[in-house]
Amino acid sequence: MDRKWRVWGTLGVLAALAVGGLLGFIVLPVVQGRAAGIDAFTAICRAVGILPGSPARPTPPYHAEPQPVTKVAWTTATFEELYRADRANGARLAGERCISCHTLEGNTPDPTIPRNIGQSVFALYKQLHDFRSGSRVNETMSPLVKDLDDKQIADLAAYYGRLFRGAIDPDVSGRYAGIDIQNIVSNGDVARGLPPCSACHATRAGGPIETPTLTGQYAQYLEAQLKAFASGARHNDIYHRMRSVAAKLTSNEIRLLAIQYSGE
Amino acid sequence: MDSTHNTESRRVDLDPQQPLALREVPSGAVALGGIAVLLLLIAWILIYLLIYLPRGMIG
Amino acid sequence: MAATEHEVVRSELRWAAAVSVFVVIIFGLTLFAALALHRNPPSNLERIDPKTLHLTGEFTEPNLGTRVEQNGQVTTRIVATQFAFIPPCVVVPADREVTLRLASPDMIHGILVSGTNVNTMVVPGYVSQVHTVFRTTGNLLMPCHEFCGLGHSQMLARVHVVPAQDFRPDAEGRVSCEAQ
Amino acid sequence: MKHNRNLVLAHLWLAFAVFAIAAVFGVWLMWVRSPLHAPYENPQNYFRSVTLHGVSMAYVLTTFFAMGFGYFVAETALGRDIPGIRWAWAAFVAGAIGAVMAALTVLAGDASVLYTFYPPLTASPLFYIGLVLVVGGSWVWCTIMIVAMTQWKRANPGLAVPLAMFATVANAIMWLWTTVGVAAELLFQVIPAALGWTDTVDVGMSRTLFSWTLHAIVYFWLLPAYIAFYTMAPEAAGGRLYSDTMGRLTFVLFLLYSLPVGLHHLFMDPEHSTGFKFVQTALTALVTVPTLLTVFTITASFEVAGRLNGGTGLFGWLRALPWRQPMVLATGLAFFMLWFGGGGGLINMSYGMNAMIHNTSWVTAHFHLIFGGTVVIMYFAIAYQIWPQLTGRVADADDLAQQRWQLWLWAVGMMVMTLPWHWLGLEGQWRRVAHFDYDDPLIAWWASWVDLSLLGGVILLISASLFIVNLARLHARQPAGRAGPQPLRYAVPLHPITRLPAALNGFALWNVLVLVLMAAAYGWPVGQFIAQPSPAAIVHHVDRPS
Repeated sequence: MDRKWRVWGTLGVLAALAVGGLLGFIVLPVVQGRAAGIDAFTAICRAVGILPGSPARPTPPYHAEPQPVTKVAWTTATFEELYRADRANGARLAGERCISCHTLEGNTPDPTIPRNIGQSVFALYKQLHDFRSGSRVNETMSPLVKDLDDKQIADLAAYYGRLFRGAIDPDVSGRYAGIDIQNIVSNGDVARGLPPCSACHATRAGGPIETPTLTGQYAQYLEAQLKAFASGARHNDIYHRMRSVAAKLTSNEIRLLAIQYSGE
Repeated sequence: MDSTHNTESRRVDLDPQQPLALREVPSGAVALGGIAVLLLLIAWILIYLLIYLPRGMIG
Repeated sequence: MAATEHEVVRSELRWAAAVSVFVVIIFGLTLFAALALHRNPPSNLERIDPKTLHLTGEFTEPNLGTRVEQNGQVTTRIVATQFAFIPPCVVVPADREVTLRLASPDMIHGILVSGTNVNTMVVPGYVSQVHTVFRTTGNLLMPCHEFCGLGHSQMLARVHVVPAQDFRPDAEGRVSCEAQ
Repeated sequence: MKHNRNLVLAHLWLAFAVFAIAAVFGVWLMWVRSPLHAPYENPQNYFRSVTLHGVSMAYVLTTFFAMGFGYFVAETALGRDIPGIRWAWAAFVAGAIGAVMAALTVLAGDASVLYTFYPPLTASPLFYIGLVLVVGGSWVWCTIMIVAMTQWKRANPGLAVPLAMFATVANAIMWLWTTVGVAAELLFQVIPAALGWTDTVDVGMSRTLFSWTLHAIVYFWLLPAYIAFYTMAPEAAGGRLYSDTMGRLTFVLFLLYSLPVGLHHLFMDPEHSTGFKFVQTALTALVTVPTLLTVFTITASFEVAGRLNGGTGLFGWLRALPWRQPMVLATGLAFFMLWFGGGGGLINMSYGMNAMIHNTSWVTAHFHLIFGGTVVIMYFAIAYQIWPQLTGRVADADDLAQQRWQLWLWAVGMMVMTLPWHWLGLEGQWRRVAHFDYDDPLIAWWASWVDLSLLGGVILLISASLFIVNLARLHARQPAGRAGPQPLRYAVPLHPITRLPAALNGFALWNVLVLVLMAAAYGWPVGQFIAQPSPAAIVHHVDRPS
């Protein structure tokens, strides 16, 4: 009596697979492919998953040239470069070009110049790379970095920045600038489709790699950058991330946000 | 350690041939189960026709 | 009717047969919808490197949004990135086949268009392709329905379905919300 | 139940304590996403709580309940001691440590990646190691269950393994098969990324490996409820199990067809082809059969009980059933919710129709109703049924009344919570959202429905707290002079088992067929990532600044 179970059990399983397979790999792709002008062989391969494209519709062509807003791509090679950056070489380069404005440890007293002590290495690397590639333009910074190669940019970034970014000024935790601003920072505004600032800029947010630390940055610099993003003068943010946010903020909100994060 | 098959308390002990009461089993189950499954099929088909199909092509 | 185990098993098998008819009807209607009415889960198994997505031609920022390709296919390209869709609002024609192509440079995202069957996950490493025809005109929601980080709740785009005659591509075949 | 009382109590109390805490978070979540303003409302807290609610309910409550109930069945159904009792305690301690590790990491905000923890979002390694400990502990339990059955069969050659134990071992074997997916994902992909050994992860492969586990895990949660349907409910109703043979076949069909169907969670994913998605649609259609068989077999068993109790006519037996018995009431309520929950599942599985509701509140409603409803109400009923065996306190009339109140509140709360969700899901309400813009005209009309489902959530919280009170009452001392609890008796089949094929008394054949099914259904879908890995995505850590 037991052999009966073995036979029926196996037949049941094989029948289920056969029906599913026949319909899924043969009937569906062939019938749908014919309606979409795709030959049977291509449609079946697409249904099996060894050819890209849908078995039921042709993939549309595209005619567009890449116009990237930044040349930086967070590939493993870029990561390796930053992990193996030589801080000493960075210090030497900084001595030659940067300390006149940014000072040695990157803590300039001039509020128009960003403080980059303790800034994220990834953020610094991207901005320097963008200045060099012209994705971001600044009359002081662009000529200074024009002739640096990738390794030198990595060394500079590693010198001023930190792999695990914290607050630029640890004892500054920002200044309360009103409930509405606090709400934008922690909850965003779903009506405007405005994500919370902390969704990326908090230290443990899991946001984009190149997100800079804002806490402790100069208010004047933060406000200038937000206004540049809003007007589109600055456009090296991948896929409009900051431009779309800045465009939704009112100028008063921009001013107060800069105050909240700077702690001044 | 008696485990599973003693006989006292609520359970009525079945005499060898079926008591009269059990003659119609499982007609009640077929009726109740059948209605439930039929309603399920009708519900599925209503969603299929009234919501799924009108919402258009996909994939 | 349940006098012996044999009768019991026979009644169970009769029930199993009835239930199998139930399952076959549902499976058959599902198959019919796939074969004749083009109701399939979207899958086109097309790989793309998320790390360099912004350097590609197809998903470069100026090429996003709706465009009528040279072969007449209406294609809407959207990038889903941490915490916004680019472009945040797309225009599509009603009663004409539209192909949505989505990609992500960072997280797993996902879209649905309210009131329609349009639904797909957007997985970094793959281009998601959805073919549909919008029957009703109007303003539809296109939220990100997969957790992608702390800004997930605010990640919401709009789809403007316009009647065919109001769908006027520009010289390059592009149509955007601002132009409408 | 003499020897392993504390082992079972430890498992079940850990399960239900975690359940009660997670229920509170559940209601807070619904408060936040409603138009009302909840305290401590921000995305960090919301997604931390979603993760805690999910991990507690899906991994801790279920795994420890299945293990505790499995030990209880192994001792009472087989009537002998559990082998490897020290291993069982070690597994419990390891699992408890793992659960606490995961919970603390989530509470600290280092693991806001939800209970599905899909990369590239990556949490603290402690969170994943905690989950590995829980799963590892459950593997020890699986081995003990299999060894217990094998020893019993050797001591009783030719006898049929009691159905309760046969089903428990089927559950253990299914669990071993299915945890291969999540274990592979954790050990080879996610933990190395969390530890920083790799900067990238193959997202397509990790979602596929997780889907390998994602369906059979819900049957791992569901089977203890089905064991109660088959072996406790007919006994509590005063009847017989209509067919023991079909009961065994149902559990075999679950083992066979719940494993190779995980891709129906990835219908909307771009990394799988239509062909394999359709094959798994066909196999998913087959996994509805054992549930539909169970509905008939248990209804017939209840019909036997009803007629023995004097019920006549086509439906007279329904009224004659002892609905005052918590186990009988729970089974009735469970089947009522199963109609809606199972119906939702039939929509989800139907290939293209999945596009209508994927990742909407419809899916949330589906698994709250079929797991939170049908399965968890049976967890309550099983607890009420076996607690007297564990504490020596027999439930008196007041206890039973309180228990019935709790079961009714749970069923009503579940229906009130999930019906609006089903409707809103169809209208496009998407998942895992902390704030909806209720001023948006397309979303504004959702507000009153969300409030209604919040009310359902509050009812569920009341029921959950009442459940904990009811269990505590069963720890009170038995009043002197009252008879102690009788040893628990499992349902007896309508006709004694005469000839039972080896195929329905063991799993050798079925394991081979599962291997065939998994190779056919998952061979290429997983193999394609080994043959050609998908372009890797950068890992984003949520436990430290990137």
